[in-house]
Amino acid sequence: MFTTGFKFYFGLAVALVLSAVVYGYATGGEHVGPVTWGWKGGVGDHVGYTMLMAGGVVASAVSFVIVAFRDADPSAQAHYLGVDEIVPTASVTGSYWPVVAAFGAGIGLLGLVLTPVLFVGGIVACSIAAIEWMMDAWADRATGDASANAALRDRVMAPFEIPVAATLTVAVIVLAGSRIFLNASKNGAVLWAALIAIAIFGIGILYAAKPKMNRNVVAGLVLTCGLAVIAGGIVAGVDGEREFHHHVPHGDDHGDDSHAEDDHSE
Amino acid sequence: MSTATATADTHHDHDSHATNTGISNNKLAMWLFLSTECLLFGALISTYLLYKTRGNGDVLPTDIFDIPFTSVSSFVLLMSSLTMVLALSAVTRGEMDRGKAWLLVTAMLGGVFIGGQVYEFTSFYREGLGYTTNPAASAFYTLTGFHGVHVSLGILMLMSLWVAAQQGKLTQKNTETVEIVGLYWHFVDIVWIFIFTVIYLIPPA
Amino acid sequence: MTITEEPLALGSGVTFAQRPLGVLTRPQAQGGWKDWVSTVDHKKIGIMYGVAAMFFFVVGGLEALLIRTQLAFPDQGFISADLYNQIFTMHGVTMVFLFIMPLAAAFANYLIPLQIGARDVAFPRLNALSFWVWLSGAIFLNTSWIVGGGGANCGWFCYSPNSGIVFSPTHGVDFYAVGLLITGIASLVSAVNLIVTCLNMRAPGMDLMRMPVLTWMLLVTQFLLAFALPVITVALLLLLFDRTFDSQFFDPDAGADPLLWQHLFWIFGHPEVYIIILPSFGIISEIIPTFSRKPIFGYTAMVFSGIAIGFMGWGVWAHHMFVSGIGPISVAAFSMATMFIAVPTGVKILNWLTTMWGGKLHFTTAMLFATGTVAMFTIGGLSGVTHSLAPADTQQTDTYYIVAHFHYVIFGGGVLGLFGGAYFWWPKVFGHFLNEKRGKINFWLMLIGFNLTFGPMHVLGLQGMSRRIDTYSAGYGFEFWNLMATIGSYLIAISVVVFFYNVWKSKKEAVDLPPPGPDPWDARSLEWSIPSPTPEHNFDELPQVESFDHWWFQKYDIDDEGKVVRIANTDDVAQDGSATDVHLPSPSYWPLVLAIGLPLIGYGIIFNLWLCVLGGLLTGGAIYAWVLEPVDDPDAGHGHDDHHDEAAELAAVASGAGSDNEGEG
Amino acid sequence: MSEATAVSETHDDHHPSDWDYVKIAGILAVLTTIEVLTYFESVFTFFETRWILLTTLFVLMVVKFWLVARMFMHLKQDKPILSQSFAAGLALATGVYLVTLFAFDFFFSA
Repeated sequence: MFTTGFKFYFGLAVALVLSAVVYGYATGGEHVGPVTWGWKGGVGDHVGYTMLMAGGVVASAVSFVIVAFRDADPSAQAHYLGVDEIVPTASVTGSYWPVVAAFGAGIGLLGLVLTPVLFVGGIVACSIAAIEWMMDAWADRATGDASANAALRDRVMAPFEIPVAATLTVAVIVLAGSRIFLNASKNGAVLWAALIAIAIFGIGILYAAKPKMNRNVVAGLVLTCGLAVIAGGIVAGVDGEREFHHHVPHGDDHGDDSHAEDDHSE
Repeated sequence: MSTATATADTHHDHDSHATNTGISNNKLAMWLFLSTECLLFGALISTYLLYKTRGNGDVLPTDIFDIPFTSVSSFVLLMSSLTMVLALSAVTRGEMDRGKAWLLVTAMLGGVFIGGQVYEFTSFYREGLGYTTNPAASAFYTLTGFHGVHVSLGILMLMSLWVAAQQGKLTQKNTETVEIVGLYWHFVDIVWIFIFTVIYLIPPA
Repeated sequence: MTITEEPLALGSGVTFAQRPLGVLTRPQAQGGWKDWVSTVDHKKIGIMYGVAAMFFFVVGGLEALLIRTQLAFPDQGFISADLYNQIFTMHGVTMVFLFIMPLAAAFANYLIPLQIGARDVAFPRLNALSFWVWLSGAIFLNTSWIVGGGGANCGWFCYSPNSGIVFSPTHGVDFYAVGLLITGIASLVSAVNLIVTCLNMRAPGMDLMRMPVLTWMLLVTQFLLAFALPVITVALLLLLFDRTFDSQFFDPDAGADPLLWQHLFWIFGHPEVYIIILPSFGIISEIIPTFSRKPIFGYTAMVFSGIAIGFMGWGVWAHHMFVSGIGPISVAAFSMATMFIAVPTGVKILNWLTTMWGGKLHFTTAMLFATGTVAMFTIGGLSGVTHSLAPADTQQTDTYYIVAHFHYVIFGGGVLGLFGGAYFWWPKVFGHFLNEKRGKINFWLMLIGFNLTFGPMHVLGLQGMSRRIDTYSAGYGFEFWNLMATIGSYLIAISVVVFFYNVWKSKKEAVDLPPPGPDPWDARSLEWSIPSPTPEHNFDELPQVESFDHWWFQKYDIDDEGKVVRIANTDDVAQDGSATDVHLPSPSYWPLVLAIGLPLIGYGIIFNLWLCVLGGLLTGGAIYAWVLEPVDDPDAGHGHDDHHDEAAELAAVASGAGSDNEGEG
Repeated sequence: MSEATAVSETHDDHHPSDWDYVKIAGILAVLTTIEVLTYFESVFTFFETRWILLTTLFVLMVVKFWLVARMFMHLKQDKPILSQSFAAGLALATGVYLVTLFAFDFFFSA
């Protein structure tokens, strides 16, 4: 009934709530404030108190979810499947999500120091990792059959993964490309656009002409070009756009001039 | 007894699945959809044509068109039609590797086109042509933006096909799926053929 | 794209664990609400369209009663001028987009597959999508009363610059634009779906020129929808961008031309008139031959005049704009075109009359409604011809004469026919009759009420009373006819109550009555060759069609002397609906999920763009889940592969997604 | 599977080869190049005459449109009903919008 997972999360919840209360009183909480979420009296330092308390609430919610859905409860599963004992299955595949999560956390921390963009990026990476990791963990235990589990996971996640991944891929090309064009001169932009397109087209022709080509060569080529475009985009983005000249309309061509304004801010 | 008869009937039903027109439902639906899209783009193009000189004293799109750049991106889109048809041709023959490669190339060329559009919009904005500057600007951005949205959706579909092929779920027997996405892609291209001439190349009188 | 090729194989012989905890599985409900929300059956979808349309008929009808109550007497302050604007706008929008169009869609969904001898439409899930998207758009549109600061107040045509942010500062017009965009997606998807159905899914031998007139008229309607909706889509988007993103499409101060809106609106709006009227034409073309005991007169002329109306409907839009200063050449050209379009319409009226000529007429309720439609539409058509004369139109524009005209066309020609259709096909759909006596009361009340309401408006219009005016002063001679019109409108309301009472009471009484059997009216088209109510699989055996009116010729023949002789008992030639192993497409939740995403995007555009993200995720996820889901549930244990292979419903759905993303701008 | 192969073989019979597609793309490329050249009026002075310019551009546009629709979208090989439905949309759009622009005096003010 009470699985290890539940015990862990419930313990965590109690610990967090207790420390929130202690922290609340320690930083100047009054009356019963820290115990009653500030109903009567202050809670001390709002940020710390809120974070600890929120963590506690989330952990307790998770612990109840675990009980309610009897997740990872071998006896429940055995009962459900109508077998005496669950045969432990090996994890289907290795998981990269812990790495992504750690990476995301690192980026996020860096972002705290450097720029909010990185921080948001880190948060997004962590959230994606959390969702995917959870789904993997859930699917790994869904049935006793590894391939069926993988299919189940795909059934739930593929509708979101495919479009998001496709969008991100294209967004990288679009963003990197447009940064490069904006960084270059007017004629340079034309040149860059042509070059990138020719590179893509060229790789396609090369591959189509020799489909039996060594896969590593192809992968290397694609990777190199992709990285080059992304790197170019980052460099160009950091370097900034070229200087644009505000176009001054030649007044009398366009009739009524009284509305001409210099300010085009939106 | 009745079950047996009915089963025979269902077989009959399935045999007659060769549609009345001889064209699959999906393909016919796509063509009908593309026909209706003519009316959609027609309305946007006429709106722009009507408003293209309504500058209200401000800069007009025609004042700042960057024809060399747009020529390149038009070229890119045109050639992506070639790669699309090559992808279809490869899938038809069952050469999935080659088909996948061309699908990816098509999507990437589409990406370059959209990147070019982002560049174009940004540079126009910096040069004083905002979305709300005047009717000409609103109409120009709406028209080309709409086309851009269509291209982007096309890229999404191409990428999805590529992923499906990568996972082995798209095979030679799904040729028609590739063909239908291809139809959409070519349509977006011919709309741009029209836009490139009528909007960009014809200079103001 | 049938991505999941095989059923989810579960190893180790664990067969009953196919639905592990928390896995969203394919719906399989038979009966109950789950069945209704996940169904892809064209008949259930048709019924849901009908029910929802009748709900909005009541909503729009109550709005009409408010209008008439306000105008019953001069100088009344029953409702404020501003509220009056909102009410007449929402009355028009509701009746056109949320009542007549979906009610016609109900008939189209239910009857097209049956009349052409098909098991279902070409894309069953897209069909469900159409309904749910339409419903979500309809609800969205009406939530503007609650969260939008009131309904739209610019008239159903929403002329610019009246619809601009300056003159319509509440969110009403935003809801109008987004709501109609959403219902537009629904109609477009359903139009494509039904066109493909008509072209591709006909039973063996069912040539195009053997299709019943109703199916033909519905097919023309779907073509009109498919081509007209993109135009209004653009118009609405331009309006929305003007209001939301400060673009400059309709702002005269910025050099824009508000007349553009009128052109775009009426390029859509005039075909829309035929979208409303043609289904009703088709319905009475089924009813009149049946109760005249004669085949329809001039089938070919009937079909081609319908097609001709469809084509010519595209060349007359500017007759709505004769007083807007479009110039003498345009006025003359559109005036001519408008006169010409009366020709195919006249052909139809003559054909109905000739069908009845010399027939053994049975004036059932359905027949009464059908003849009422012919008569009332003729009046409306004639007053329409008076508008084609530009000088006369200049006098009539924006007066009650116009209101009278289009209500005679839309109510007299459209709604009466649809009610007739309800009485005609009720036994087929629900397996019991609607009571004829109450039906006749319903008809006469409605006919008298209708004429009492809209007849006097001709007089009021010619006397010079303006439309869209919230009240009028005493002493202009408007009092008497306005009061008559108001009394008439309440008569119509009573007739509608009688209809609902009839529906309720007839169902209760049906228990004691003998069932109607497959062919209660001794009718002519294929839907009467199968049991009532229609079994889930429609046909036990797909009919082999050999002629127009194939079903009738199975029952009757014409002997050497040209006399009609019965050759078979209906029950002997009708199918008994006993087939059990007919393969049907599996239900799905995704159409509903997708439809919930769209209004979220709509609210997002109006209130907070973050909602768009949520709605977009829901919509996008639903589209992909839909595409990845096989047409047939592999768990459902059907023996056959389905041949509507899903290839790019991806593409077709993306069309929906296309418009939707465009909505995001 | 055998059925699929059979289908693809029949397709091969009447569909153009890859090389045909490349040739068509080549033609499209040349046409586009001519279009772009009209932009350099100072080099190709005859494009300064407006009717020559407009005629050239329109003819090239229609030819390109036609080529992509016929060859790349396979309207040439497919059933006529697809061409008809597309032509209907195209004709309708051209018709109503030309009339609209006409009503706005678009063709005379320019």
